[in-house]
Amino acid sequence: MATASAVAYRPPRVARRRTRQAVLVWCFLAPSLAIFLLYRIVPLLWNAVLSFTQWSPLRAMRWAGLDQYEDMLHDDVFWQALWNTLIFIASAPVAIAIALGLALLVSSDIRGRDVYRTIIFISYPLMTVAVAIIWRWLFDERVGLINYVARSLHLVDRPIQFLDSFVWALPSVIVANIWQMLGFYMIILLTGLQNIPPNLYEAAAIDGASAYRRFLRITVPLLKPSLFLCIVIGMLNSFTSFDLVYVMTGGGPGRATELLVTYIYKLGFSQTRFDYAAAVTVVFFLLLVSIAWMANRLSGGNVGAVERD
Amino acid sequence: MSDPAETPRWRRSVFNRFVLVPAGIAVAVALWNVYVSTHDHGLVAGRVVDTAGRPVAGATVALWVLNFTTYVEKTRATTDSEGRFVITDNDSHNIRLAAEKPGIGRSPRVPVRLYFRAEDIELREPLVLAASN
Amino acid sequence: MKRRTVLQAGLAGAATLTLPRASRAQAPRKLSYLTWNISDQEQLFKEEFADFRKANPGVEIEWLDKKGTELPAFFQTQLAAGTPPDVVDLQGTIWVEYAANGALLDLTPYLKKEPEVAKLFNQDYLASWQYQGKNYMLPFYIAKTLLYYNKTMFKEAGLAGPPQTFDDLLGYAQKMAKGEKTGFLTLNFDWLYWPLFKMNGIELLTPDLKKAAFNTPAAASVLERLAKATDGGAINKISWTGRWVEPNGAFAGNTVGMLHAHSSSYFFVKGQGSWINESTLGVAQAPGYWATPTNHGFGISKSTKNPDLAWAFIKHLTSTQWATRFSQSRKLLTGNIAADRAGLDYLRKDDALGAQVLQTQLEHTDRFTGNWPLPFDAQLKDAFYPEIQNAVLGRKSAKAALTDAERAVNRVVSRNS
Amino acid sequence: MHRYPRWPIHVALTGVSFVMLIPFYWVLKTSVTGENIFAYPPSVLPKAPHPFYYVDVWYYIPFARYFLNSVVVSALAVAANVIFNAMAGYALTRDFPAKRFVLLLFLSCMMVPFQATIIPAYLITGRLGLLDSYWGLALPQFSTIVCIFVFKASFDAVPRSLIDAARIDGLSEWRIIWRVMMPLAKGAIATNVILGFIWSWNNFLWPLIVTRSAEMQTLPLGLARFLSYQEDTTGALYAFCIMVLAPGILLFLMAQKEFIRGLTSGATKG
Repeated sequence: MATASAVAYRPPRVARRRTRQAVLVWCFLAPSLAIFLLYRIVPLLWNAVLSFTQWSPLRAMRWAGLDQYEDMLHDDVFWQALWNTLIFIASAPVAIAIALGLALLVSSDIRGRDVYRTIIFISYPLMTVAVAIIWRWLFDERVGLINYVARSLHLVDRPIQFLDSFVWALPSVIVANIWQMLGFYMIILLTGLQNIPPNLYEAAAIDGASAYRRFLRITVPLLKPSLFLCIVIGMLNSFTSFDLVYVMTGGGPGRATELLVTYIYKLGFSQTRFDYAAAVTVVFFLLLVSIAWMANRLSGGNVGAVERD
Repeated sequence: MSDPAETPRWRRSVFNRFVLVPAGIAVAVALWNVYVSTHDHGLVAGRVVDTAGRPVAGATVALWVLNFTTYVEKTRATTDSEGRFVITDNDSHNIRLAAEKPGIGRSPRVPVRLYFRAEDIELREPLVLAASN
Repeated sequence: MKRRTVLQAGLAGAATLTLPRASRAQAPRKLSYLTWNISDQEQLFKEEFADFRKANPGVEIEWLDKKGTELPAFFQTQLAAGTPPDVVDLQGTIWVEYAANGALLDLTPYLKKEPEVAKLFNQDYLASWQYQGKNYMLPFYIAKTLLYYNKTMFKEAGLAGPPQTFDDLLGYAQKMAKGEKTGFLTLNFDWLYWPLFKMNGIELLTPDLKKAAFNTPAAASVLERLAKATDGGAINKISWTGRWVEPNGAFAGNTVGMLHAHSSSYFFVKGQGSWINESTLGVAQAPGYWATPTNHGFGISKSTKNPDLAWAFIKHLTSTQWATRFSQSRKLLTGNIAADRAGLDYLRKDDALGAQVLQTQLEHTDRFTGNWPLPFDAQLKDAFYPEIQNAVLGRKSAKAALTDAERAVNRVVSRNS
Repeated sequence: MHRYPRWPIHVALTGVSFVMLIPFYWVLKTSVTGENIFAYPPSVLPKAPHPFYYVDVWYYIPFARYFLNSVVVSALAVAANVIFNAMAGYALTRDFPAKRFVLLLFLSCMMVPFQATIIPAYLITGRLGLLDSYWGLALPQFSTIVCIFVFKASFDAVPRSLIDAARIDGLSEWRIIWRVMMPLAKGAIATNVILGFIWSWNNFLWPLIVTRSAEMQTLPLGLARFLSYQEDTTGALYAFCIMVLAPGILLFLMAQKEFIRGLTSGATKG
């Protein structure tokens, strides 16, 4: 602190400090911004431009106006993939609800709660490709554990072809996804819960509010930021789950588990329709942004963890 | 972990799980490698007997090694008067052995798994020649 | 600024300028060689490279191997960057698209200049790599679909030999289906199931390949029968849903009467099904001798700096000497006539049944189907198959499915012409 | 709040833990026995376990090399992550013009699906001359938005008064960051280390595209290749899964205290 007190008496010049501040701020932001510029924004613009053209690594670029977007209207697969993606995103709230329940349980001061927390979280750090392999096999028709259990409990008489059936494929993938994400949601919500000052509860308890009312009136409102974060992550899942779908079902049977990401990937690399893929990407991007915006509105306009000022 | 007050800083910065766990693993790996480097001469020794348990001299023993999904024949050795054979140049970790002697018969292909490539081993069970197979 | 240039580079697909490593890959006397998921042959390749270097001193060979499903992603990215590998191993009909869009070098001049090269190969297979009269690939290894049948189950059902017609096929399947047992199973990736339609005289496109031609009453009735058989368990559902492991695994499970697949299935099935031997597994051509080839061939990137060297290299790889070694070590056919003869002789000693399987690959090679030289084959597949799947799994009426498929297919065709 | 019985909670949590852990057990079991890949019904307890599937995996690909690559790449990514995200997170605690814009920019950056950025990303990396190199593999992961916000949140949790006091004392920004902020952001760092590691370690598509030479492959690629050969036909596949997952789990178990504290230190204080 010696140096500190030595310089302590220099009168701070507000203007200079402000510019210094601005410089500092931008210097600090620069590296991250650079990365995102290179690997997010430029590619996004690239897609945006591409979506109005006809291009492939093999063909020179040609202006195509809105053709790609028009194609999308007639493309049943696109709509199917969009629908699946929305279901996938819609499954997040379910997972979040379960996670919230777990968070409430492990936040109660019981013995060994840290162990529970760890166990429940531990599925998140796993490599998605491996998770997919594991679950693909748990769901296996002939020797999968799930069918085995179901059959020995006589829940079903014939084994279910989970990943090969149009009815079960998507739910199966979603289950695997929830299994992996549950812990992550739980931890986030847990943090939210722990940031709720306990005295609020005590006060409410004194006012004789039932546990249920306390939950509705205090917990939920104060959890909104965490919930919002969970929703955002749930949305991002609809493309971080690429590996999951890719390995478990490859989008099949038919298009039953085709998500927009897997479709974009296939369009580009197996059909060489990067131009069209770009158009789908743009639509997907706008979709996610709008969902995020709505989620933000719902969580009371403040994007919580994500923004606070 | 221990209380900062009583243990000096360097101590805490060295004796914590983030150092000790990797260190422990490193040591284990090192030891294992030492063991491997002293036991990887690629020696595969064993005996060949007939159905009656008598050693068979002059039987040919073929070594098959795994290549991804299929086994390919690598080398052959011949048994001595006690029916013993030694293969000296096995460089695989997943091998099969089959003995054969015209007139007496063949043994089935015996799968042998090693803990590392070219591990030196002595087969516990002799290869049994039988006319049938 | 940077953003701009990068965009332009990206769109023009010509970012060769500052790709140090990649551009080194293109430097003279260096060949990069991309294979399709065959890293188990590393040993053999090493020898081949060494031998090639003897003949061409100072040549450096960079060998890349990618898993099949990801190879297109890798290759296309390389194309976009203008740094594709000089020599590439491509499966099925993907090559047509690359050829049609000028990514592959036309090998016809070389073949004209050195007529003895073409003579090495099975002409039917070689011809399956022609697009608009030009030849773009040399055969690396070849296969086509055939019919495996479970002799034990055939006996139980009192069936003498393999089916000779589509009606037989469904009838036999029906006879063998009961409980866990099903009668027939086909692989469905690429166009491997197409012989089922072809043997009923159904065409996918009009001869000029400009319009869908499959929306006919005949096709509808075939679809209906397939759907009925599938629903009744005569045809195993996996036929329409499974990919590669599931169908072969099911057949290896000894509960399926017939498997319609290509030769490589044999080795997979044999590895899993302990029951398999000459007296339990039968091998035959599908009715009408129709079969869908699924081959691997060597092409040369048009952008290669050393086309002649690349040509010399693929000649080397497909030469009788090395093709023989390959055929014997990998237990497959290479399309090189002499090599395959040697390979078969070698295999007969070790695995007569396997040899029998490979033998079928060389018969009736004039009856290929499902290998149309279309630059937009992949899009066609994705437009067509899901509808067929809907029909055979009873999620749509055959007529409705065919009509939708027709619409989708025609859209693809018109988009690409 | 001690008015409720504990046993129902324990029952519920035990049940959940069981569901979470059973897949691990099943994979572990298969990796040492190869059972129940074709046999039905499966045996619940492993019979005659042996380590040979692990041996097979070890030799199937140059495991040590791939492992090293994965470690190096992840280390680069994690290091850069902590530094860059901390800086950005700190900057976002300040008020400056266009702050809102930057926040929205970051937010929308999250919404760009990577699969759609492969080609431009590749071309850019090529322009930077980083193809087929550790830096090229790690660069896209150098900064992760979620973690930036984790840092921001934990910095926000630092009482303003403390910072102002330090500033009155005339401490330079750097000293404020190192002396005041960082010590209070331990949790955020742990979080970032773990998440950064996980995301980089598990990355699959990018290494696939950007690596060319065999020496640069990472473990996920090894796994994919293995899958393409063995499909689900061998216990080795599951041995491979275990070998690939172990490091992540180990790291997590070691750092989990800080990690959970990190998130609980106010990652989502609103």
